[in-house]
Amino acid sequence: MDQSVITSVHAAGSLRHVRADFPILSQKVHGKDLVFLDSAASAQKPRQVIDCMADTMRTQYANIHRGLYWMSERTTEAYEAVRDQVARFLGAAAREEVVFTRNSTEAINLVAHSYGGLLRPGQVVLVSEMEHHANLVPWQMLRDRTGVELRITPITDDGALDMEALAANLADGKVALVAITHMSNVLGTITDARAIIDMAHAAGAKVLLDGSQLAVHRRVDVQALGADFYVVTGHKLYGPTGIGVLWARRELLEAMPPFLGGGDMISTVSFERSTWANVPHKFEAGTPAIIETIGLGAALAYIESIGFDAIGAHEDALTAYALEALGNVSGLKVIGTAPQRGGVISFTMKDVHPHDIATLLDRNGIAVRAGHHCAEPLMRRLGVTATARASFGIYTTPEEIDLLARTLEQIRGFFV
Amino acid sequence: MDQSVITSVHAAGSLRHVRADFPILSQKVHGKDLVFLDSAASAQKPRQVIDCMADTMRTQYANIHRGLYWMSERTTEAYEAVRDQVARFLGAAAREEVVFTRNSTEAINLVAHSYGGLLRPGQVVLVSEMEHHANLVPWQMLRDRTGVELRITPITDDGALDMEALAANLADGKVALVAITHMSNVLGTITDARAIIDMAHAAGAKVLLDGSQLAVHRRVDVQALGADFYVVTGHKLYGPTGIGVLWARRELLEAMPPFLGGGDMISTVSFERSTWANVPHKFEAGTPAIIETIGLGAALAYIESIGFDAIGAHEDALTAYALEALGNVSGLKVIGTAPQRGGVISFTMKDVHPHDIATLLDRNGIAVRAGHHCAEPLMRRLGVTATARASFGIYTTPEEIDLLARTLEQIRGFFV
Amino acid sequence: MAQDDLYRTVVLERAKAPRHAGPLPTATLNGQGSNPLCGDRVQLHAVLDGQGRIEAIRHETRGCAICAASADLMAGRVTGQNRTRVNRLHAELVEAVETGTAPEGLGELAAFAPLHQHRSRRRCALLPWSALIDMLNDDKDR
Amino acid sequence: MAQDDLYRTVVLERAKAPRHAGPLPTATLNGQGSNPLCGDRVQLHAVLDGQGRIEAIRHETRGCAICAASADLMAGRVTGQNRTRVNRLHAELVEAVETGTAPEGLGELAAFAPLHQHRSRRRCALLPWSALIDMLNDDKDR
Ligand SMILES: Cc1ncc(COP(=O)(O)O)c(C=O)c1O
Ligand SMILES: Cc1ncc(COP(=O)(O)O)c(C=O)c1O
Repeated sequence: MDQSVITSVHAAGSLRHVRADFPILSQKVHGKDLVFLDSAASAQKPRQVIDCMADTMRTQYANIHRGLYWMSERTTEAYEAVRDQVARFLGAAAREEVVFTRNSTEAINLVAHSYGGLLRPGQVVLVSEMEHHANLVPWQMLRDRTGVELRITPITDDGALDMEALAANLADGKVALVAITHMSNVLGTITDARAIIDMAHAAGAKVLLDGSQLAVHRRVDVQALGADFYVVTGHKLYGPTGIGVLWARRELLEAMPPFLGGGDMISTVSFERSTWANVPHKFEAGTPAIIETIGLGAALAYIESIGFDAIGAHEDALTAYALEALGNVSGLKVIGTAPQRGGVISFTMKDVHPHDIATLLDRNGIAVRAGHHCAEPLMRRLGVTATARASFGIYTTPEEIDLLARTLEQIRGFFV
Repeated sequence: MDQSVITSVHAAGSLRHVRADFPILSQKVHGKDLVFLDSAASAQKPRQVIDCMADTMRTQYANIHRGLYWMSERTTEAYEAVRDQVARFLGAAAREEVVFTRNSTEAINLVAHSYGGLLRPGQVVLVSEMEHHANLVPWQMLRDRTGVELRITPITDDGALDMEALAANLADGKVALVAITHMSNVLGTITDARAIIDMAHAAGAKVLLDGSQLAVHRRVDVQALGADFYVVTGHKLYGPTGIGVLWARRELLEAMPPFLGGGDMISTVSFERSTWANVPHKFEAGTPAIIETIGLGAALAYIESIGFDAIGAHEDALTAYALEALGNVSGLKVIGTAPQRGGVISFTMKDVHPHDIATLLDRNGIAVRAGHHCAEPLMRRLGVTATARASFGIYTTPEEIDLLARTLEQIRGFFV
Repeated sequence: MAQDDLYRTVVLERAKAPRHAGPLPTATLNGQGSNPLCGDRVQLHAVLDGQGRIEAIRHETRGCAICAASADLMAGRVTGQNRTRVNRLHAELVEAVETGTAPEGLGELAAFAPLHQHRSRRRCALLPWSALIDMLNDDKDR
Repeated sequence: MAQDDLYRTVVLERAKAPRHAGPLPTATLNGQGSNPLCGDRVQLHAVLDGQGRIEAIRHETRGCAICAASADLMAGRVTGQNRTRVNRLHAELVEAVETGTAPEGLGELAAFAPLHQHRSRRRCALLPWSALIDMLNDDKDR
């Protein structure tokens, strides 16, 4: 291993201490030390998050918003404080712009339903060829329900968004919404959100960014980007499952009809007619994921305690190192070579099916994903049925990458 | 305190041991021991649930369903095992009939959207006067979107469902769906689900039961009841927030279009057209609340370990005791006196506003709810703007009820 | 349970037997405020003198004891005061309910300071005041 | 990493150099199975003799090594066998991948027993078998 990698990685947030925060990393799998390289699917949880959730349930829990008693008020405060935290995390203009959802998928469905319902047949929703199903299927369902057009912007062969094609797609002025990933969960590509937004706005379109992957790796500033909608998902952010976030400009949220109906999202209810609560509550029907929201707060605090400078430096170093190491494995081909990229690396190997790669790695304790990564149309574009994918978190070490590369070389040896 | 109550309550699941399982019960509030009488809003969590969730995050976590590696497979198994557990808990015919949602509210919205979308203008959805907003607002939104009719069945003065009015409402054969609570969160009334279902089926209508409250207190058997849809919510079942269940007959689920689009709910995806996964996965888009589902499994196991015989006996004894104790408080009026009822008691007090009751109780450590309990139309029917409500869990003791009654008497003393 | 320090004698007395409740036939200013959450509603009726001071004010309050007492104590306290003074008293009351410590000179209104432990009830005490301020602002804007 | 006990020599050999792969021009039975999740697809071509025994069978498999080796080992193993015997072998293979212990007489198919630790891959080994059983059942139903 290259000494400079060790140095930069270790400088970045003292890796050893970070790893000590994640109890699961000391587990064994098939008798081997767990090497967890599937953080892009879902990240592991630090003890700060685990303890926060357990402590909440042990000492400070009650249903929120309607209770007049101490436990309920304190729990409400803890829950609503996370809204402030998320607003700061994403650079939102106001806490009211933060809506809690189950995950990114629900956040996008919320927009497809409530904002999408305001669109007229003939208007266009524009996605890209590299979207996760979560940012494709809801728009297909909207198309099939309402007659809006769904348009696809291609990617270039190296896996970047084709900006010329984007411009062409925007040219007729019919695009109402551009819904595009901020970082691909397959290719690792980081899209040029600023440029996309500027072009879309110039063409009169709003922009939703799917930040499910990006927000884990880079600081997001929705105001600086000029975005209209932004979604993130807690479980990839080292937080609990069951909690995600939709951020949207306040005036958009205010113009949108509610999504789910029930308690807490209303102002008044009568059999004839109900009126809605103010944003963001209009979009949070029923008892929310209280404990998970509070746990998300602990996860964001944990991330902030390391800082995106350190996180970014660590991941850039790791990614560069991994691209080199994997590039040296015989028969291995990295899929996605856009210049702007994060710590998600897809690859195929000549003569070895990705599923065999995943199983053989697993037998050595190494967890990677293999399959279509919820991006079937992208697989078709790439001309593969599946890839293997290694993805990195704040706890990933260069030693783990060495082990991955070495084991892949051995696997390859089996098959030739 | 009446000795027979102590005996029956203590026999029921050895109350002292049960209480020891709930760490929060040893907290102090305003310097007083916490007396938590708001379980109907959300129940407290036993250490079995807390530990299960923490252990999952510490030792056995990864995203599910798509991972080919050990951690993912084990987590998938743990998640899917809870589906079996829920199927047994509700008496479902098959595990495929169990759909995981965030809460009851989302479960009802799912039905209103996907099943409701199959209804035609002129068809009727019938609810009752005592519904929680969660079982009213989604149907109002459906009405306003699609032109189905929303019909309301009144309650009698003692707070039971008016079965004659129900028959009259069903008479024209236009009712496609009866959506009714199995137990009122305000009145405590347990509705006669068997009779409702028989009448509805005879009139050609399907039945959705909102079991958010009932399933905490009585064994549910959806097949014995003959129900078509049943919803429950984890956080009231001593489980985590962020997890609920829709049970529905398989053929209904199969006929229903999906609700949210995204990963995991698809079979194949292309830009032109996508096809859906089999039930129940068709209704579970995106990364689910994995840890919460597993935690729900621990909660159900905990409930089963006590058993509904003991739970029912405990609550019946407590409720009878509380009705008597509260009935003796001067100026206090219990709202809801239907013969079939569970451990949820609403009341008002002459000359004392419910909010003042709640605050003064809280200052003595006693947590009760005051307000409209997400049932504004019911409040109007009852001619009040708000009530105070005490509700019991498996950890509630007769001593706590004595303290409640005594403190209420003192509060009353302040105001007269 | 001993005398409660939030529901002090003054609060209970004013809630039970308000001194400034009822209509005011000579009123030139009328305002109201409500909290749909708990159904509290305060109606205010007032007359200002030539200098913009509150010459007379009465309230009709339906709501909890905190709200009713607050309306009544307010009415007594603001009689003879102008907008500036009303705003100051309001600010001091807000400070009291948020910190639990009443600024000197708040007098009987200090009774509400314990609301600092009851966040969800603060609005009950402040509702009459925001209704009053709205009413005075509306008058000025005319 | 030493020779892996799941990816044994026999599995790797058959995946790399199948003995029973390719079309079968004389086939009277054709069947297929696929796993959309991973894109695995098995096509089968066979001829039965007068007693309903498989006289000849060939497969065309696109998929992972487990699936390809399983198809090839299956083709070798079921030649000369009837439906009953095929069903029995299938049941024994299922037992092996579920318990990790191969019933005696499973022979080379025992190579797949370690799949018991890899639940999500069991389908890869079983896909050729379910395609075969479907094909034989379809023939019988005709
Ligand atoms: C009868 C009833 N239905 C529905 C709900 C909604 O439950 P949730 O908020 O968990 O969706 C509740 C809980 O408040 C309830 O009591
Ligand atoms: C780019 C991208 N978008 C959306 C999602 C969906 O996230 P979730 O499953 O948490 O809703 C994912 C995660 O798989 C993703 O990687």
